[in-house]
Amino acid sequence: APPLKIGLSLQEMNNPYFVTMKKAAEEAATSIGATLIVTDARHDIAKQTSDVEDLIQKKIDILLLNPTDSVGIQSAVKSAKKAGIVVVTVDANAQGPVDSFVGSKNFDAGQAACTYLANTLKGKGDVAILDGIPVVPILERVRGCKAAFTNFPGIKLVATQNGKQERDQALSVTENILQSHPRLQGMFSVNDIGALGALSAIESSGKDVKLVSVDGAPDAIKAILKSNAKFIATAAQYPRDQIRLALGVALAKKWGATPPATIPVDIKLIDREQAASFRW
Amino acid sequence: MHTILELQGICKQFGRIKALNGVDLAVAGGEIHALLGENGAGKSTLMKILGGVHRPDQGRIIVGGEERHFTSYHDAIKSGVAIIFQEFSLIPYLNAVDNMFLGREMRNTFGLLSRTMMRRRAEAIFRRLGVTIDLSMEVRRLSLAQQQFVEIGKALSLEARILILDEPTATLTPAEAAHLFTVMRELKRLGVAMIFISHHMEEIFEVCDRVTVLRDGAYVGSAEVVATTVDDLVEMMVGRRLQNTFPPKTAARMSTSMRTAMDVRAIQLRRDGPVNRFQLREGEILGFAGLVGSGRTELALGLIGADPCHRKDVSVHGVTMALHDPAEALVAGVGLLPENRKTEGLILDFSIKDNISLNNLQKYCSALPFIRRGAEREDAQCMSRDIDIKAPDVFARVGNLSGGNQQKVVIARWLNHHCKILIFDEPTRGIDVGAKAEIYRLMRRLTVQGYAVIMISSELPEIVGMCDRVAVFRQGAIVTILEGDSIQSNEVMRHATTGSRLEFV
Amino acid sequence: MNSSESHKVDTGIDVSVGIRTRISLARFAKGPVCYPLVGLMMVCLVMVTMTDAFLTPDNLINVGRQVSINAIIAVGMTCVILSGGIDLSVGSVMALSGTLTAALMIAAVPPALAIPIGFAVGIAVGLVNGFCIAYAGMPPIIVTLATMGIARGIALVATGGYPIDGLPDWFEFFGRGDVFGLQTPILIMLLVFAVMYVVLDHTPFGRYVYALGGNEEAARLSGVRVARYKLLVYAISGLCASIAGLVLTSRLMSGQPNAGVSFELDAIAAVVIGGTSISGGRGSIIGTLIGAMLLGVLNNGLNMIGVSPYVQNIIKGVIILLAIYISRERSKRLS
Amino acid sequence: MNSSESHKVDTGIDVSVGIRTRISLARFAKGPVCYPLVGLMMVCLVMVTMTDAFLTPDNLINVGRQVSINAIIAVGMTCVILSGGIDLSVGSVMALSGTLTAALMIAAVPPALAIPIGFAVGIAVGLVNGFCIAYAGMPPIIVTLATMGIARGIALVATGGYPIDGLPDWFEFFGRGDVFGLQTPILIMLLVFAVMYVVLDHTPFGRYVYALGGNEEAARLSGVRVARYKLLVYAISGLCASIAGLVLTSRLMSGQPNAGVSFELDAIAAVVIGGTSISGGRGSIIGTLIGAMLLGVLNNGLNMIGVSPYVQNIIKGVIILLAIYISRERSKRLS
Ligand SMILES: Nc1ncnc2c1ncn2[C@@H]1O[C@H](COP(=O)(O)OP(=O)(O)OP(=O)(O)O)[C@@H](O)[C@H]1O
Ligand SMILES: Nc1ncnc2c1ncn2[C@@H]1O[C@H](COP(=O)(O)OP(=O)(O)OP(=O)(O)O)[C@@H](O)[C@H]1O
Ligand SMILES: [Mg+2]
Ligand SMILES: [Mg+2]
Repeated sequence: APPLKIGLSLQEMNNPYFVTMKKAAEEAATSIGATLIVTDARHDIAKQTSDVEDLIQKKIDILLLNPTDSVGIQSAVKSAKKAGIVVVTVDANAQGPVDSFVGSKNFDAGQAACTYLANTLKGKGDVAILDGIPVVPILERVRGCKAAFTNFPGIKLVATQNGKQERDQALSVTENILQSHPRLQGMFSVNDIGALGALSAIESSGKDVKLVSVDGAPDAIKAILKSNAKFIATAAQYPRDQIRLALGVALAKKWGATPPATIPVDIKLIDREQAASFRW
Repeated sequence: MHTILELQGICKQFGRIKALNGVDLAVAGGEIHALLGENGAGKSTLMKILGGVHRPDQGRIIVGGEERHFTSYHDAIKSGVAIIFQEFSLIPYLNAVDNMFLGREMRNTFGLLSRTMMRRRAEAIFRRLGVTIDLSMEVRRLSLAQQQFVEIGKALSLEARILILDEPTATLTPAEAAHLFTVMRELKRLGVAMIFISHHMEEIFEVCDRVTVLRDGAYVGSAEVVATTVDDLVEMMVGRRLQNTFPPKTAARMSTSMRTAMDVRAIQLRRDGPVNRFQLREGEILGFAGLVGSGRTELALGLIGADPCHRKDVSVHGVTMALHDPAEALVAGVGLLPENRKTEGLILDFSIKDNISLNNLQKYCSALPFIRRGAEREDAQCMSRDIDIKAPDVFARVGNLSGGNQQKVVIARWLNHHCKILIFDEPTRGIDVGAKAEIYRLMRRLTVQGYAVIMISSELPEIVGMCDRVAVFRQGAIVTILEGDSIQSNEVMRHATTGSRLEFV
Repeated sequence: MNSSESHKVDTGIDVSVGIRTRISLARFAKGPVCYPLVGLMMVCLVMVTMTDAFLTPDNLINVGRQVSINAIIAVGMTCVILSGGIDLSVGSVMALSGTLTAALMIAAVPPALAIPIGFAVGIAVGLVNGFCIAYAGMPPIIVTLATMGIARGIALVATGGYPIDGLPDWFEFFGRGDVFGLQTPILIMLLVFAVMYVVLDHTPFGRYVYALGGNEEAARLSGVRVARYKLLVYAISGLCASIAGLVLTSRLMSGQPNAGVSFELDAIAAVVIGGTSISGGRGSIIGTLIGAMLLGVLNNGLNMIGVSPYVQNIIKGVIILLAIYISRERSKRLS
Repeated sequence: MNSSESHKVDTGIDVSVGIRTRISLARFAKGPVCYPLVGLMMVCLVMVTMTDAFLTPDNLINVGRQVSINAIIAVGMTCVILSGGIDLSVGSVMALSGTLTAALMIAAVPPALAIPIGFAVGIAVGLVNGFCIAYAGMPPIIVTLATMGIARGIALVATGGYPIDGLPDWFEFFGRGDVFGLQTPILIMLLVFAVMYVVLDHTPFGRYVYALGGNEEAARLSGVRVARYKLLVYAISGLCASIAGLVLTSRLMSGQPNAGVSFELDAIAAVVIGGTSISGGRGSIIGTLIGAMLLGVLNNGLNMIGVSPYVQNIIKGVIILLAIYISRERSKRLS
């Protein structure tokens, strides 16, 4: 039989989180002798739709899909299904006839991180949110975070600004937030890249602002481990495991199994204590 | 005859410059009215006001007995005024037909362009003008003269009652100008009133009925052409009498003993083109004469390396030079004053000073690579005084100068340089009589100082009056080189139109 | 040539046909469309040799469909660039008009109203651009950069950043449906190109667009109402962007407020690769179609071959450079 | 005026001073820098009235630091735009050269070598741009669009998409350090501006840059080595981008292969807001500084006030439009 063809459509590849996914997929594909084609949507849902269409033309057997937008990708999912391709979404789910979804709960991630932050601040103080690209996973994290804050009447959300999930943007925006809110005590960033930018700003301001985030990227873990770290926790996801699981589920489906519709990979809040032993 | 157009007390100020100061003008139907004045006298400005391009600060425009307030050229066209602007107003990438009917396209029944109809009209107009123009070629690929005819055709196609021609003959040869005059006379017969601007006195006496003279933006006077003389008009223009336009040739010094400045042993622009050769001697003015499109400009551009050249074997002051690039020509001491000052000569946004020093900035840098502004300014002031550039100061933007003064700025650039070999392509195009005489004197002065000058000109009197030797071009080839007494108008014309090629091995 | 000359003697009608064909062939070989086409063919050739999957009817339709959105936007961009301007707001306008149409449809506004309103918004942004540029004399690049932010901002504020979902199934028609076996997006694209071809080549307005880009001052001195036509040019660009927005919304079956980021660069690339001069006045709409196809084939083919996305950036850049270089060199030699 | 006239009678030296001041004041009021400055001041005024936090020394330094990267890139962009071109590759070049420097430092290459190599790479990309544009005659916008992709691709391939981390602590100096209390990035920015001011205003090269943008053909025919200076212009832009890359890498203490996306638009905005004509030939480097400041103040101030990021898009767009409109109107009235 010809080797299995696997398509992996990622929403972006400029972020260690997704690069790790790609690496994991490559390793897994090699180990089972499958060919892997990776595409990068650069957060452009139109491009991702085209990417998936191309992969369908390429006659793949399995599509591992990490949608940049759950709603917008639905028609591409339909086309893939129509072509008889096993579709498993990774990290973020998609609408449409997806065979299975392996992923973490972005809402929970935001909620866990922000609850931890609020607890660390003893339930009161000014906090800010460092937002990102307006795509559903990110919006969900923010929603989760805000939901957490509502449980703490003493916590006051004083600013929400967009760091665009990039270090440089996050750095400038955080600097500005720190200038306008000198009594800021806590901050939530929608991902680790943004958090690291924010961390630079916090550290050079010399202020005591606690920072939490989502992802669990190696650089973030390193930062959390530093003595006296301002970066106190990140709601870790498991990119490597998600891909492995997704591929496994897809193969199972291919072999005739009926996998569960959702395979949650719980997020895990990594604070300083757990950081030492954590790794993607 | 009834007055069809009247301008009363027109005033116009640009910043600190009073371009027009209470000018009156009256033109009758079927009259060709000449407008005379030095460069910068305000002729073009007056016409632009009449065409709605500029709004007058004061004064009234009366067309056909009715006062008009034009806010754009569009308005002017609607009331029967058409202008051939001094600055070309053609779209370079469109063809002649599209240009002629721009803004007034003919449509077919579906409301789409009717190319055939427009083409036929255009053909008819050009036939009337007696010129052949490739109608499907982008106008930028046409020669300047052809472009000028497209302009003329465009204005004629408007069928205006009042036609303004702002220096239409500047880029035409005498024969072509004669064609134009025929057409003008015919229009006159049809009752069209024309205002004709030219710096060529003889043209005014050839076609015009009346003449109005401006000086420094002010009305000087009007006269019947038959009742006046060139000298009178010149006196009205410049406020004094001018004597002998052309300085005496240094004919006595013409001899083979003079050193060769540039020896063009062979120049062949295209593989299948003719091979030309000629020598340029120190202290002489070598004329390049010929009809429009006879390839003089092309040769000059090829010579200095501005255009690619198939074969070139040139030595300058005895040293063989490749001249791949105008910059190399500059180093070798060869400079070109281009034919079209606006698109090839000047940086319109630059000041006079910056344009003059453009290719000579190293001169103002000592050990440090910084421009010494003071020296630069002094030189510019000196130059502009020398050739009498009319402008408030050397910091004035060149784009705002009158056509003639712009030309002087380009000349000044080369006079300010060390180049001892200068190629002047139509140097007096659009220059007033007074300034022309100055430029001639200047060129002569240069030759006395040992400069070698090539003058490309379509004006026969100028060729005859100025040149020590004349190379006559026909279809890209030098057919003969005239010298001494054989330099005469009819001789030049004969070679330009029928001469056989000089064959070089 | 001989045959047409011999015809000359015989009849009058045949001659003109003969000459016309000859002229149009010559014009084509010298014309701006020839070189982009050569580039496109070369890229296709490379793709064909590299992967079997490229040259299948299915995949070619696939490419056509993928190209359609960028191509439709590029039609408006061609118009703007020909007139000597530029429009950076197209991507945002596409998103704004797409989400608006989707939102109206969800709000049970009849499609016969919702879709035109989407177009109207595109035209409106175009008119704002055009007004600032033509009447207030502001530079196109900065005006459209500003409206790019404004349109995007409005789309995001209106939707809260979330996509608008729940469109009726029939709405798929514009993005994935077909008419007599021809894909609707391809059909829409061809229609837009055809209309603009006629407009640019056979109407006075088309001449004015070229004239504006060739020499605006001269156009004014010829009595062309420069400002009015400039305004129109940007309105057309806005309209094209909103048509693309309709196709995209249908293709994604949702209104995406953050779609179309940096689409302006793709559209500009298509126009310039298609041989249109970036400073205006010269170019053709057919060239733009070819340019858009070239980009589409590149994207598709590189995916097909399975080139790493990082390396795709490099290869795409190099191929674009080569394509432009070849067309430059050859056209230089001719002139 | 009176005083200088009376001086005229007395001494020769004073006169010239008097006249010179008068001229330079008048030139300033008419000059291209005046209106951007008015715009900047108005924006500052709005920010001051809206939030107390804006006008604190700390925050002003903060703004200066944030502006520095865009401003440094914009210096090169000014040069390119003045010469009649455009450079879209700056953001990618910044990322490439920043990651390269970081990678070299991590690989224990001495900084005295690593930093110049980073600059060299920036210059190299600039030279490639310049070569394609000046010698191969390709259009700037498409060449630099292509190299934008290529440079980004190289940075991503080389790093595998991961940021490069672990720079020595002293490396913070370029992005966050200070010299006698003055922030290094601000200092570097001012230095780059000062050098470019002198180059543009006081050297033959500067004059050529303006001449290229004003009328390239005239410059060429009068013997200016057009191609050579064009090449240089893009090399300068590449160098500026790589200087910005150094500052950014230091500010983030890591080499980011994906930094600088769409920075070219910010840089172009700064240049054009600063009064430089997008078609070249007219403008000034000081204007660019003001333009960059205006954008920086906008970003900072809107953050300070706490405007929602979505709404910021809209407000920023509107303010840019207003700023350009006002400067246009006023300069029209004067001329
Ligand atoms: N747009 C403008 N801005 C400023 N000054 C101008 C402008 N147009 C013309 N001028 C000035 O007005 C004066 C008259 O110029 P005009 O072009 O009318 O001269 P002219 O008589 O046509 O000269 P020529 O014979 O050289 O064409 C000149 O001093 C010129 O510098
Ligand atoms: N009727 C024409 N149609 C097309 N091209 C022409 C025509 N006449 C001339 N040319 C082109 O112009 C070239 C020569 O023009 P060039 O400008 O060098 O001549 P010139 O003697 O300087 O005349 P001008 O007075 O127009 O400057 C010809 O070789 C040809 O390519
Ligand atoms: Mg004039
Ligand atoms: Mg000539």
